[in-house]
Amino acid sequence: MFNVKLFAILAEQIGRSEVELSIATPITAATVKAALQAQFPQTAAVLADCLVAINQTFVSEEHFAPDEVSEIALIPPVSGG
Amino acid sequence: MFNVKLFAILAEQIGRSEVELSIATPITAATVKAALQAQFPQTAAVLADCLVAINQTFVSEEHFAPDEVSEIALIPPVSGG
Amino acid sequence: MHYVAIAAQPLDVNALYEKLKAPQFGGIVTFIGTVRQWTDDVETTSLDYTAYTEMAVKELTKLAVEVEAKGANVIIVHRVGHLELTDEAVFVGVAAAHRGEAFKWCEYLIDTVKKQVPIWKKEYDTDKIRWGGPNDVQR
Amino acid sequence: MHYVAIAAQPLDVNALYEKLKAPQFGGIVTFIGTVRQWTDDVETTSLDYTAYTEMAVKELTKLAVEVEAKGANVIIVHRVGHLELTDEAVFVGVAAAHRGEAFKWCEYLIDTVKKQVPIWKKEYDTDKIRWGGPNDVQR
Repeated sequence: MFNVKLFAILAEQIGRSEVELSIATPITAATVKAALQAQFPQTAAVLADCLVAINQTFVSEEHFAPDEVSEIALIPPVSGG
Repeated sequence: MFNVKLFAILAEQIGRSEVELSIATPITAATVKAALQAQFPQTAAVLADCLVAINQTFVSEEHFAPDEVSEIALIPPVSGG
Repeated sequence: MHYVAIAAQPLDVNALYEKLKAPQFGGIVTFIGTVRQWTDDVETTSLDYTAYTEMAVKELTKLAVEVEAKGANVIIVHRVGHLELTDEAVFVGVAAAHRGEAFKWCEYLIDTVKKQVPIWKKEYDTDKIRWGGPNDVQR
Repeated sequence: MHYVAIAAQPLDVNALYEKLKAPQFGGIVTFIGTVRQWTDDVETTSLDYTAYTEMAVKELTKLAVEVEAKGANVIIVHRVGHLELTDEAVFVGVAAAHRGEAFKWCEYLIDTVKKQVPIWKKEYDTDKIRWGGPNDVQR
Protein backbone atom coordinates (compact mmCIF):
# COMPACT_ATOMS: atom_id res chain seq x y z
CA MET A 1 0.00 0.00 0.00
CA PHE A 2 1.22 3.48 -0.87
CA ASN A 3 0.23 6.91 0.32
CA VAL A 4 -0.56 9.08 -2.70
CA LYS A 5 -0.73 12.86 -2.38
CA LEU A 6 -3.65 14.68 -4.03
CA PHE A 7 -3.89 18.35 -4.89
CA ALA A 8 -6.29 21.01 -6.07
CA ILE A 9 -9.41 19.78 -7.87
CA LEU A 10 -8.49 16.15 -7.26
CA ALA A 11 -8.15 16.67 -3.50
CA GLU A 12 -11.44 18.56 -3.55
CA GLN A 13 -13.27 15.78 -5.42
CA ILE A 14 -12.17 13.14 -2.95
CA GLY A 15 -12.24 15.36 0.08
CA ARG A 16 -8.73 14.36 1.17
CA SER A 17 -5.17 15.44 0.40
CA GLU A 18 -3.74 11.94 0.68
CA VAL A 19 -5.12 8.44 0.06
CA GLU A 20 -3.74 5.00 0.64
CA LEU A 21 -3.81 2.92 -2.54
CA SER A 22 -2.86 -0.56 -3.62
CA ILE A 23 -0.77 0.00 -6.77
CA ALA A 24 0.21 -2.72 -9.25
CA THR A 25 3.98 -3.16 -9.68
CA PRO A 26 6.22 -2.20 -11.34
CA ILE A 27 4.91 1.27 -10.48
CA THR A 28 4.33 3.66 -13.39
CA ALA A 29 2.23 6.74 -14.00
CA ALA A 30 -0.41 4.46 -15.51
CA THR A 31 -0.61 2.07 -12.55
CA VAL A 32 -0.88 4.99 -10.10
CA LYS A 33 -3.74 6.55 -12.04
CA ALA A 34 -5.47 3.19 -12.44
CA ALA A 35 -5.27 2.58 -8.71
CA LEU A 36 -6.97 5.87 -7.85
CA GLN A 37 -9.61 5.43 -10.51
CA ALA A 38 -10.44 1.91 -9.26
CA GLN A 39 -11.15 3.25 -5.80
CA PHE A 40 -12.63 6.64 -6.81
CA PRO A 41 -14.34 6.28 -10.22
CA GLN A 42 -15.62 9.87 -10.05
CA THR A 43 -12.05 11.10 -10.67
CA ALA A 44 -11.79 9.54 -14.15
CA ALA A 45 -12.29 12.75 -16.13
CA VAL A 46 -9.80 14.76 -14.05
CA LEU A 47 -7.28 11.89 -13.96
CA ALA A 48 -7.12 11.90 -17.75
CA ASP A 49 -5.37 15.29 -17.54
CA CYS A 50 -3.21 14.55 -14.49
CA LEU A 51 0.51 13.90 -14.36
CA VAL A 52 2.22 11.68 -11.83
CA ALA A 53 5.25 12.65 -9.76
CA ILE A 54 7.32 9.98 -8.07
CA ASN A 55 9.91 11.18 -5.57
CA GLN A 56 8.95 14.75 -6.61
CA THR A 57 9.82 14.24 -10.26
CA PHE A 58 7.34 14.00 -13.12
CA VAL A 59 7.30 10.49 -14.57
CA SER A 60 5.50 8.96 -17.52
CA GLU A 61 6.70 5.65 -18.91
CA GLU A 62 9.37 4.96 -16.28
CA HIS A 63 9.02 1.80 -14.20
CA PHE A 64 9.76 1.83 -10.47
CA ALA A 65 10.25 -1.03 -8.07
CA PRO A 66 8.29 -0.48 -4.84
CA ASP A 67 11.43 0.13 -2.78
CA GLU A 68 12.57 2.94 -5.10
CA VAL A 69 9.43 4.90 -4.33
CA SER A 70 9.36 7.21 -1.35
CA GLU A 71 6.66 9.68 -2.45
CA ILE A 72 3.87 9.56 -5.02
CA ALA A 73 1.71 12.50 -6.07
CA LEU A 74 -1.05 13.05 -8.62
CA ILE A 75 -0.65 16.44 -10.29
CA PRO A 76 -3.72 18.05 -11.88
CA PRO A 77 -3.03 20.57 -14.68
CA VAL A 78 -1.00 23.32 -13.06
CA SER A 79 -2.22 26.92 -13.08
CA GLY A 80 0.34 29.01 -11.23
CA GLY A 81 1.52 32.42 -12.36
CA MET B 1 20.76 85.26 -35.33
CA PHE B 2 19.50 82.21 -33.46
CA ASN B 3 20.39 80.69 -30.14
CA VAL B 4 21.29 77.02 -30.64
CA LYS B 5 21.39 74.62 -27.71
CA LEU B 6 24.35 72.26 -27.42
CA PHE B 7 24.58 69.06 -25.38
CA ALA B 8 26.99 66.40 -24.19
CA ILE B 9 30.21 66.05 -26.18
CA LEU B 10 29.32 69.02 -28.39
CA ALA B 11 28.80 71.32 -25.43
CA GLU B 12 32.05 70.06 -23.97
CA GLN B 13 34.00 70.69 -27.17
CA ILE B 14 32.84 74.28 -27.41
CA GLY B 15 32.70 74.90 -23.68
CA ARG B 16 29.19 76.30 -23.79
CA SER B 17 25.65 74.91 -23.73
CA GLU B 18 24.27 77.52 -26.10
CA VAL B 19 25.73 79.52 -28.98
CA GLU B 20 24.37 82.34 -31.13
CA LEU B 21 24.62 81.52 -34.82
CA SER B 22 23.78 83.14 -38.10
CA ILE B 23 21.84 80.45 -39.98
CA ALA B 24 21.03 80.53 -43.71
CA THR B 25 17.29 80.47 -44.50
CA PRO B 26 15.13 78.53 -45.03
CA ILE B 27 16.33 76.77 -41.91
CA THR B 28 17.01 73.03 -42.19
CA ALA B 29 19.09 70.50 -40.31
CA ALA B 30 21.82 71.07 -42.88
CA THR B 31 21.92 74.86 -42.51
CA VAL B 32 22.02 74.58 -38.72
CA LYS B 33 24.95 72.19 -38.82
CA ALA B 34 26.75 74.28 -41.44
CA ALA B 35 26.39 77.38 -39.28
CA LEU B 36 27.98 75.73 -36.25
CA GLN B 37 30.77 74.21 -38.29
CA ALA B 38 31.57 77.56 -39.89
CA GLN B 39 32.09 79.13 -36.50
CA PHE B 40 33.59 76.06 -34.73
CA PRO B 41 35.45 73.91 -37.28
CA GLN B 42 36.66 71.56 -34.55
CA THR B 43 33.11 70.18 -34.24
CA ALA B 44 33.03 68.76 -37.79
CA ALA B 45 33.57 65.11 -36.83
CA VAL B 46 30.96 65.15 -34.08
CA LEU B 47 28.50 67.16 -36.18
CA ALA B 48 28.51 64.44 -38.83
CA ASP B 49 26.69 62.18 -36.35
CA CYS B 50 24.42 64.83 -34.84
CA LEU B 51 20.71 65.29 -35.38
CA VAL B 52 18.91 68.61 -35.27
CA ALA B 53 15.78 69.35 -33.28
CA ILE B 54 13.67 72.38 -34.11
CA ASN B 55 10.96 73.27 -31.63
CA GLN B 56 11.92 70.07 -29.76
CA THR B 57 11.23 67.78 -32.70
CA PHE B 58 13.84 65.97 -34.77
CA VAL B 59 14.01 67.39 -38.30
CA SER B 60 15.99 66.39 -41.35
CA GLU B 61 14.89 67.68 -44.74
CA GLU B 62 12.10 69.94 -43.50
CA HIS B 63 12.38 73.65 -44.31
CA PHE B 64 11.47 76.26 -41.73
CA ALA B 65 10.90 79.97 -42.14
CA PRO B 66 12.70 81.95 -39.41
CA ASP B 67 9.46 82.94 -37.68
CA GLU B 68 8.38 79.29 -37.33
CA VAL B 69 11.46 78.54 -35.23
CA SER B 70 11.34 79.08 -31.49
CA GLU B 71 14.06 76.63 -30.37
CA ILE B 72 16.98 74.94 -32.11
CA ALA B 73 19.13 72.19 -30.67
CA LEU B 74 22.00 70.04 -31.91
CA ILE B 75 21.63 66.46 -30.69
CA PRO B 76 24.74 64.27 -30.49
CA PRO B 77 24.17 60.50 -30.67
CA VAL B 78 22.00 59.69 -27.67
CA SER B 79 23.15 57.18 -25.06
CA GLY B 80 20.44 56.99 -22.42
CA GLY B 81 19.27 53.77 -20.81
CA MET C 1 22.83 33.75 -6.42
CA HIS C 2 19.31 32.54 -7.03
CA TYR C 3 16.49 32.79 -4.55
CA VAL C 4 13.28 30.81 -4.99
CA ALA C 5 10.34 30.32 -2.66
CA ILE C 6 6.71 29.45 -2.21
CA ALA C 7 5.46 32.22 0.06
CA ALA C 8 2.42 32.22 2.32
CA GLN C 9 2.81 35.96 2.99
CA PRO C 10 2.41 38.92 0.61
CA LEU C 11 5.39 39.39 -1.68
CA ASP C 12 7.77 42.21 -0.77
CA VAL C 13 8.49 43.29 -4.34
CA ASN C 14 11.07 45.86 -3.39
CA ALA C 15 13.09 43.48 -1.21
CA LEU C 16 13.06 40.88 -4.01
CA TYR C 17 14.16 43.48 -6.56
CA GLU C 18 17.03 44.61 -4.32
CA LYS C 19 18.38 41.05 -4.18
CA LEU C 20 18.85 41.10 -7.98
CA LYS C 21 21.22 44.06 -8.15
CA ALA C 22 24.91 43.43 -8.72
CA PRO C 23 27.75 45.43 -10.30
CA GLN C 24 28.27 42.88 -13.08
CA PHE C 25 24.65 43.10 -14.25
CA GLY C 26 23.29 46.19 -16.04
CA GLY C 27 19.83 44.98 -17.05
CA ILE C 28 17.16 43.83 -14.62
CA VAL C 29 13.81 42.57 -15.91
CA THR C 30 11.03 41.61 -13.54
CA PHE C 31 7.67 40.03 -14.24
CA ILE C 32 5.00 40.39 -11.60
CA GLY C 33 1.70 38.61 -12.00
CA THR C 34 -1.19 40.26 -10.16
CA VAL C 35 -4.81 39.21 -9.65
CA ARG C 36 -6.80 40.58 -12.59
CA GLN C 37 -10.46 41.49 -12.33
CA TRP C 38 -11.65 40.67 -15.84
CA THR C 39 -10.89 37.82 -18.24
CA ASP C 40 -13.09 38.57 -21.23
CA ASP C 41 -16.55 38.70 -19.62
CA VAL C 42 -15.66 36.70 -16.51
CA GLU C 43 -15.21 38.80 -13.38
CA THR C 44 -12.84 37.52 -10.71
CA THR C 45 -13.22 38.58 -7.10
CA SER C 46 -10.37 36.64 -5.48
CA LEU C 47 -8.12 33.60 -5.80
CA ASP C 48 -6.69 30.80 -3.70
CA TYR C 49 -3.30 29.40 -4.70
CA THR C 50 -2.09 26.06 -3.41
CA ALA C 51 1.15 24.23 -4.17
CA TYR C 52 2.91 20.93 -3.81
CA THR C 53 5.43 23.05 -1.99
CA GLU C 54 8.45 20.81 -1.70
CA MET C 55 8.31 19.71 -5.34
CA ALA C 56 7.52 23.25 -6.52
CA VAL C 57 10.65 24.57 -4.81
CA LYS C 58 12.70 21.83 -6.48
CA GLU C 59 11.29 22.75 -9.89
CA LEU C 60 11.87 26.47 -9.32
CA THR C 61 15.42 25.76 -8.20
CA LYS C 62 16.13 23.72 -11.34
CA LEU C 63 14.86 26.59 -13.51
CA ALA C 64 16.82 29.22 -11.61
CA VAL C 65 20.05 27.22 -11.73
CA GLU C 66 19.61 26.61 -15.46
CA VAL C 67 19.29 30.34 -16.20
CA GLU C 68 21.96 31.45 -13.73
CA ALA C 69 24.43 29.13 -15.48
CA LYS C 70 24.12 31.41 -18.54
CA GLY C 71 25.23 34.38 -16.41
CA ALA C 72 22.44 35.97 -14.38
CA ASN C 73 20.86 36.44 -11.00
CA VAL C 74 17.42 34.83 -10.78
CA ILE C 75 14.60 35.22 -8.29
CA ILE C 76 11.29 33.35 -8.47
CA VAL C 77 8.73 33.57 -5.68
CA HIS C 78 5.15 32.34 -5.95
CA ARG C 79 2.49 33.20 -3.46
CA VAL C 80 0.08 30.69 -1.94
CA GLY C 81 -3.05 31.39 0.09
CA HIS C 82 -5.92 33.79 -0.48
CA LEU C 83 -5.32 36.75 -2.82
CA GLU C 84 -7.47 39.75 -3.61
CA LEU C 85 -7.52 41.90 -6.77
CA THR C 86 -4.10 43.43 -7.61
CA ASP C 87 -2.30 41.24 -5.04
CA GLU C 88 0.98 39.85 -6.34
CA ALA C 89 0.79 36.15 -7.26
CA VAL C 90 4.28 35.69 -8.64
CA PHE C 91 7.57 37.58 -8.93
CA VAL C 92 10.16 36.52 -11.51
CA GLY C 93 13.31 38.62 -11.73
CA VAL C 94 16.41 38.27 -13.88
CA ALA C 95 19.52 40.44 -13.69
CA ALA C 96 21.90 39.98 -16.60
CA ALA C 97 24.76 41.84 -18.22
CA HIS C 98 22.57 43.02 -21.12
CA ARG C 99 18.88 43.73 -21.42
CA GLY C 100 18.08 41.40 -24.33
CA GLU C 101 19.10 38.37 -22.29
CA ALA C 102 17.26 39.60 -19.21
CA PHE C 103 14.00 39.98 -21.18
CA LYS C 104 14.37 36.63 -22.89
CA TRP C 105 15.23 34.69 -19.74
CA CYS C 106 12.57 36.35 -17.60
CA GLU C 107 9.86 35.50 -20.14
CA TYR C 108 11.17 31.94 -20.47
CA LEU C 109 11.03 31.51 -16.70
CA ILE C 110 7.46 32.70 -16.22
CA ASP C 111 6.28 30.71 -19.27
CA THR C 112 7.88 27.59 -17.83
CA VAL C 113 6.64 28.19 -14.29
CA LYS C 114 3.09 28.38 -15.65
CA LYS C 115 3.53 25.12 -17.56
CA GLN C 116 5.31 22.80 -15.18
CA VAL C 117 5.52 23.93 -11.57
CA PRO C 118 2.93 22.25 -9.31
CA ILE C 119 0.92 25.28 -8.23
CA TRP C 120 -2.85 25.62 -8.61
CA LYS C 121 -5.26 28.49 -8.80
CA LYS C 122 -8.82 28.32 -7.53
CA GLU C 123 -10.58 31.32 -8.93
CA TYR C 124 -13.65 32.87 -7.33
CA ASP C 125 -15.57 34.44 -10.20
CA THR C 126 -18.91 36.20 -9.94
CA ASP C 127 -20.64 33.42 -11.91
CA LYS C 128 -18.90 30.41 -10.35
CA ILE C 129 -15.71 28.96 -8.89
CA ARG C 130 -13.10 27.75 -11.36
CA TRP C 131 -9.97 25.64 -10.94
CA GLY C 132 -7.51 27.32 -13.29
CA GLY C 133 -8.68 30.38 -15.18
CA PRO C 134 -11.57 30.73 -17.64
CA ASN C 135 -9.15 29.94 -20.46
CA ASP C 136 -7.99 26.65 -19.00
CA VAL C 137 -10.99 25.45 -17.05
CA GLN C 138 -10.58 22.03 -15.50
CA ARG C 139 -13.45 19.63 -15.21
CA MET D 1 -2.31 56.63 -16.69
CA HIS D 2 1.24 57.11 -17.84
CA TYR D 3 3.94 58.77 -15.80
CA VAL D 4 7.20 59.90 -17.38
CA ALA D 5 10.03 61.97 -15.96
CA ILE D 6 13.65 62.98 -16.08
CA ALA D 7 14.75 62.68 -12.47
CA ALA D 8 17.67 64.37 -10.74
CA GLN D 9 17.19 62.22 -7.63
CA PRO D 10 17.64 58.44 -7.16
CA LEU D 11 14.76 56.41 -8.57
CA ASP D 12 12.29 55.04 -6.03
CA VAL D 13 11.73 51.72 -7.80
CA ASN D 14 9.05 50.55 -5.42
CA ALA D 15 6.98 53.72 -5.69
CA LEU D 16 7.19 53.55 -9.50
CA TYR D 17 6.16 49.89 -9.49
CA GLU D 18 3.18 50.64 -7.26
CA LYS D 19 1.89 53.21 -9.77
CA LEU D 20 1.60 50.46 -12.41
CA LYS D 21 -0.81 48.21 -10.52
CA ALA D 22 -4.47 48.18 -11.56
CA PRO D 23 -7.27 45.59 -11.38
CA GLN D 24 -7.60 45.38 -15.17
CA PHE D 25 -3.93 44.45 -15.65
CA GLY D 26 -2.57 41.05 -14.63
CA GLY D 27 0.95 41.25 -16.03
CA ILE D 28 3.55 43.83 -15.02
CA VAL D 29 6.98 43.87 -16.65
CA THR D 30 9.66 46.29 -15.54
CA PHE D 31 13.08 46.97 -16.99
CA ILE D 32 15.62 48.65 -14.77
CA GLY D 33 18.97 49.68 -16.15
CA THR D 34 21.73 49.91 -13.56
CA VAL D 35 25.32 51.08 -13.78
CA ARG D 36 27.43 48.07 -14.76
CA GLN D 37 31.07 47.70 -13.74
CA TRP D 38 32.45 45.80 -16.72
CA THR D 39 31.86 46.07 -20.47
CA ASP D 40 34.18 43.45 -21.92
CA ASP D 41 37.54 44.57 -20.53
CA VAL D 42 36.55 48.18 -19.83
CA GLU D 43 35.92 48.94 -16.17
CA THR D 44 33.44 51.68 -15.34
CA THR D 45 33.63 53.52 -12.04
CA SER D 46 30.73 55.98 -12.41
CA LEU D 47 28.57 57.85 -14.93
CA ASP D 48 27.08 61.25 -15.53
CA TYR D 49 23.79 61.46 -17.38
CA THR D 50 22.56 64.69 -18.92
CA ALA D 51 19.41 65.36 -20.91
CA TYR D 52 17.69 67.88 -23.10
CA THR D 53 15.05 67.65 -20.45
CA GLU D 54 12.07 69.37 -21.98
CA MET D 55 12.40 67.52 -25.30
CA ALA D 56 13.18 64.22 -23.56
CA VAL D 57 9.95 64.46 -21.57
CA LYS D 58 8.04 65.14 -24.79
CA GLU D 59 9.59 62.10 -26.46
CA LEU D 60 8.92 59.88 -23.43
CA THR D 61 5.33 61.10 -23.32
CA LYS D 62 4.80 60.27 -27.01
CA LEU D 63 6.13 56.75 -26.42
CA ALA D 64 4.03 56.23 -23.32
CA VAL D 65 0.85 57.47 -24.99
CA GLU D 66 1.49 55.24 -28.00
CA VAL D 67 1.76 52.12 -25.84
CA GLU D 68 -1.03 53.04 -23.45
CA ALA D 69 -3.36 53.37 -26.46
CA LYS D 70 -2.96 49.60 -26.95
CA GLY D 71 -4.22 49.01 -23.40
CA ALA D 72 -1.57 49.40 -20.71
CA ASN D 73 -0.16 51.52 -17.93
CA VAL D 74 3.28 52.88 -18.76
CA ILE D 75 5.98 54.45 -16.60
CA ILE D 76 9.32 55.69 -17.89
CA VAL D 77 11.73 57.58 -15.67
CA HIS D 78 15.34 58.33 -16.56
CA ARG D 79 17.87 59.55 -14.08
CA VAL D 80 20.25 62.45 -14.70
CA GLY D 81 23.26 63.48 -12.64
CA HIS D 82 26.09 61.45 -11.17
CA LEU D 83 25.57 57.70 -10.73
CA GLU D 84 27.70 55.07 -9.04
CA LEU D 85 27.84 51.32 -9.71
CA THR D 86 24.44 49.58 -9.36
CA ASP D 87 22.57 52.90 -9.21
CA GLU D 88 19.38 52.87 -11.28
CA ALA D 89 19.69 54.81 -14.55
CA VAL D 90 16.28 54.08 -16.01
CA PHE D 91 12.97 52.47 -15.03
CA VAL D 92 10.53 51.32 -17.71
CA GLY D 93 7.35 49.63 -16.52
CA VAL D 94 4.37 48.28 -18.42
CA ALA D 95 1.21 46.83 -16.89
CA ALA D 96 -1.02 45.02 -19.39
CA ALA D 97 -3.82 42.50 -19.32
CA HIS D 98 -1.53 39.65 -20.40
CA ARG D 99 2.16 39.01 -19.92
CA GLY D 100 3.15 38.59 -23.58
CA GLU D 101 2.09 42.15 -24.36
CA ALA D 102 3.75 43.51 -21.25
CA PHE D 103 7.10 41.91 -22.18
CA LYS D 104 6.89 43.04 -25.81
CA TRP D 105 5.91 46.61 -25.03
CA CYS D 106 8.43 47.05 -22.22
CA GLU D 107 11.27 45.89 -24.46
CA TYR D 108 10.04 48.11 -27.29
CA LEU D 109 10.02 51.11 -24.95
CA ILE D 110 13.54 50.70 -23.61
CA ASP D 111 14.90 49.93 -27.09
CA THR D 112 13.28 53.11 -28.38
CA VAL D 113 14.35 55.23 -25.42
CA LYS D 114 17.94 54.23 -26.07
CA LYS D 115 17.67 55.13 -29.75
CA GLN D 116 15.83 58.41 -29.83
CA VAL D 117 15.41 60.19 -26.51
CA PRO D 118 17.91 63.03 -26.02
CA ILE D 119 19.82 61.73 -23.00
CA TRP D 120 23.59 61.32 -22.85
CA LYS D 121 25.96 59.22 -20.82
CA LYS D 122 29.46 60.32 -19.87
CA GLU D 123 31.22 57.24 -18.62
CA TYR D 124 34.18 57.37 -16.25
CA ASP D 125 36.20 54.27 -17.05
CA THR D 126 39.48 53.30 -15.44
CA ASP D 127 41.37 53.86 -18.71
CA LYS D 128 39.62 57.06 -19.85
CA ILE D 129 36.40 59.04 -20.03
CA ARG D 130 33.92 58.06 -22.75
CA TRP D 131 30.83 59.78 -24.10
CA GLY D 132 28.44 56.89 -24.67
CA GLY D 133 29.63 53.43 -23.75
CA PRO D 134 32.63 51.47 -25.07
CA ASN D 135 30.37 49.95 -27.73
CA ASP D 136 29.22 53.28 -29.12
CA VAL D 137 32.12 55.59 -28.48
CA GLN D 138 31.68 59.08 -29.82
CA ARG D 139 34.52 61.08 -31.18
